[in-house]
Amino acid sequence: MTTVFTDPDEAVAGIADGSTVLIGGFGMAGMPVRLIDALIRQGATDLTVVSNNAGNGDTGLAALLAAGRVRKIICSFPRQSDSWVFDGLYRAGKIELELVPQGTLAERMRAAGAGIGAFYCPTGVGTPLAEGKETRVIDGRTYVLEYPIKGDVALIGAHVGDRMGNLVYRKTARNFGPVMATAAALTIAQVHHVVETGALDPEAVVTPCIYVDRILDLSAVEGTS
Amino acid sequence: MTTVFTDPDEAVAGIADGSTVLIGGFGMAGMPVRLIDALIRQGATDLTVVSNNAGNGDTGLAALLAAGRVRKIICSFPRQSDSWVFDGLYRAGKIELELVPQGTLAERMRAAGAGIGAFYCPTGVGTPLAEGKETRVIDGRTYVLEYPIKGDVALIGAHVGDRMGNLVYRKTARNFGPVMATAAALTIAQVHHVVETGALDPEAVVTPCIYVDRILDLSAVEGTS
Amino acid sequence: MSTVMSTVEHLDRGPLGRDELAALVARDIPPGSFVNLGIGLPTTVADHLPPDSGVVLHTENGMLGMGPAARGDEIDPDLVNAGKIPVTELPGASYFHHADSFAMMRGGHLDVCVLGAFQVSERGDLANWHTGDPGDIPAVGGAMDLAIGAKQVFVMMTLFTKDGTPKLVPECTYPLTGLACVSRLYTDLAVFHIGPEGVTVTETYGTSVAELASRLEVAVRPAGSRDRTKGAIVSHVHPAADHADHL
Amino acid sequence: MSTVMSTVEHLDRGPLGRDELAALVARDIPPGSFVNLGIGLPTTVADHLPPDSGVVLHTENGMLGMGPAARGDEIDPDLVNAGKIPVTELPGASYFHHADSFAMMRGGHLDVCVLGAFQVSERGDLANWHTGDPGDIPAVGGAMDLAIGAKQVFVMMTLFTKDGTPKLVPECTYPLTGLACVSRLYTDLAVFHIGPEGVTVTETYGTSVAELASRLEVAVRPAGSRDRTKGAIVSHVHPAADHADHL
Repeated sequence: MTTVFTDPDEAVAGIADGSTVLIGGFGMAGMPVRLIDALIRQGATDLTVVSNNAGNGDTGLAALLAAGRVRKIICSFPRQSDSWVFDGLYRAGKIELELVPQGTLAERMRAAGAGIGAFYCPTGVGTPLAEGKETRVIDGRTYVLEYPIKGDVALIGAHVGDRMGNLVYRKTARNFGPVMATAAALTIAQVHHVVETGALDPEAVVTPCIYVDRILDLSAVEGTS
Repeated sequence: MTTVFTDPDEAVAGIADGSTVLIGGFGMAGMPVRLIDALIRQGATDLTVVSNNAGNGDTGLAALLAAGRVRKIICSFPRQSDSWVFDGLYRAGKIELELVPQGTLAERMRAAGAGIGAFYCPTGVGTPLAEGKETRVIDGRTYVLEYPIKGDVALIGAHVGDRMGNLVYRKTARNFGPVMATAAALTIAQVHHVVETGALDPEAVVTPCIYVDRILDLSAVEGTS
Repeated sequence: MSTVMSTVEHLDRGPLGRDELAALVARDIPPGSFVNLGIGLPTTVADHLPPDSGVVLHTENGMLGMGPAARGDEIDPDLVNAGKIPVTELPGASYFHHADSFAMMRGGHLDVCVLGAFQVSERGDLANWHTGDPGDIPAVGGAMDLAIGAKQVFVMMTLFTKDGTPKLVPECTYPLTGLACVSRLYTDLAVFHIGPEGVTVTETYGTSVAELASRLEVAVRPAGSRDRTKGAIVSHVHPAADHADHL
Repeated sequence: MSTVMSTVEHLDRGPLGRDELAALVARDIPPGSFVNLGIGLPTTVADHLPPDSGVVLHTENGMLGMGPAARGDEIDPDLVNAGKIPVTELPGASYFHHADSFAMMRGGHLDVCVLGAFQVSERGDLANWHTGDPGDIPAVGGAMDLAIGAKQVFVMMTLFTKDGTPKLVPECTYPLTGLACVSRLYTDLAVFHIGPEGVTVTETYGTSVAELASRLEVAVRPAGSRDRTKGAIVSHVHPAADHADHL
């Protein structure tokens, strides 16, 4: 059952040190900024973060990194013009990086959510990112064996949720949210507002409520514009 | 690019003997009856059909079977009270059956559409349906290696399409349609009606137009109620 | 959070009827669970879930939030359950395609599924899809996916066949659906919990644990009894406690 | 349906400018194609697609039917392309999540993707994600997925580095993005087709095939020439013919 929160700190309560945290968003689109800020206050450390990028500027994920809470990041694109926080930590040897092609990153989380033990993926064959990985030729094509990435927690940003926990997204802010929601033991979504159960079109629900444990209703959070 | 047809026979033109044909529907919900009827008239034979069931009553898929066009059927549930056509052919040794658990059937088609070479699946481990299949223990759990099912053609039923080929479905008639659309070289969808491009909500499109080659507009087909 | 329970022997009454059995299963489904009810007898469990239970029903043909069977004008050929019976939609429902639906099942997101069975073994192996009779056309549907996918698999069946052969067995003789997947077995005569410590009886109806033990080839123990092999108290967690928050 | 073409040498002009290069790529994208344009130079190809081309643009962060860059009031932080630049939505657009978007790419559904490159090898190996410099932070994004996923991979780049080193090479020295994936190479000086028969030049700009051959370590042949190794006519299918109906 999904619980709706209006206090970001309550929404992230209980995240343990050493957790693997999946963080949605592609650049700033779909980034669960309020949840990340609350996670910083909450204090969990020694985290493994899975996210497409490695933080922008000095806020959100970058602030989590700057606070020294992240032991390892699994991502596809850590090198952005404003990723100076990650850059500094990486060059100082203070953070571990696992670089994964973007589609493989998404598919490995999908596999975790879908109960798939491993899958043969054509991406990256013959490249440094496949080095040391098991390969197999199937029907004349070479594939790399890839394993699921499961989260202890997922922090995602969605557009609207209902009281049961169903979610819809908006435009390209959808990105990793629906996949991460399936791949984590505990999924926490921030939404712009929460509607009554029955107000979302059942045909258009993107993340069914079964995948959502907690919702932070931004419209009810103090200080949210 | 998607072509809209108003003649069922034109919509199925060119399907070759020996094709693997994915046929949507779960029972009658989402069953592309008009396309199957046209396929019978079209005459392609020696087909491998992939569908959840093995035909009901004497129409649709059952009629295709009765016409002797199907060499092999890959399905999860061929034994229904009104599956007498399949029943007779099977007992007479006139049709080959590959029985696949329903979720594995869907996932194997998804793999074909998603470029996955094979995947380790926990379903069926230790049962007769996994006999002879490769297994692997991953993190203490046993999985069976499953391969993609790719279609030459998919025949599916959707609710509404637009001129570009985007599709939406209705309630549980969605079932296998979206997955099959991704898994076939040629996807043909029958829809209740076709709307102008731009009339479908981009957030609610279930099958993006890239997966749809031909649409049969039932509202324009003579003799359709 | 585990509570040691004692077995309750209902000796002053007969075996459970089908409706009573369904009510018993419904009682043990924790509020707010996501549940898949198999075709046939398990479907009737829905009729016994309290309206405020918050239980959300999944049907493998692509829906969460399934309502009761459709009647009259409610019947819509596009809205059916896994048994192809017309059903209804409840507020908060959602639809998804087959690959997503079975990803949900296989991925372990359903709290409970309730299935019928031909046989269940003492290790929780399930046989419910095929009699193995060469004259029978095999058909599996979603049975194997449900068996391995749900967090808990409850089975409903009569404990004996009409000719008195036990269906709770040391080893299934029918073709298997899944290995070590059944956690609870609800029968007309008794409720069994199946786990690493073996088979324990939590309730009997019109019979006693001792009588059951004499009629079965499987070693069954009352709940709360000492496991002689391992020297541990056999304990049972109340269903609701299984459903604690993740953290 | 293959047509043997002859190489066109444009000797009466200089090399192509960036805009001319983008226009050339746009010309070769068959009408109605589904296309992904990589970050940077490839993005500019969109400006040269005729309005009636029916080309549908994909962006890997979850959209088909992407329109031009957003300006002024059109800017919406929820609607960006793979380069995180605000874009617009065209009629007939659709949104999907990342796993679905990359399934579309990996599954071979895109007709063409256009990418930039550090190097391309004579077998069509692509290097475009990492200089290999130990001081560089590696970042791959969707480059590897695009390289192996699209039916045809077109690369746009200058043919030589600023210091005159060829970027079309016998063997890439930069870390690879994908093996044998590039089918066409569009450069300021020439257009190359890469296939099992080797590298052929279809057009040159401000240079000749002979001059290119002398500056490259890769064996390049004019189109329509006889392959001495195999004795076969090297032929090129016109792009539009690649796009025939499936049946």
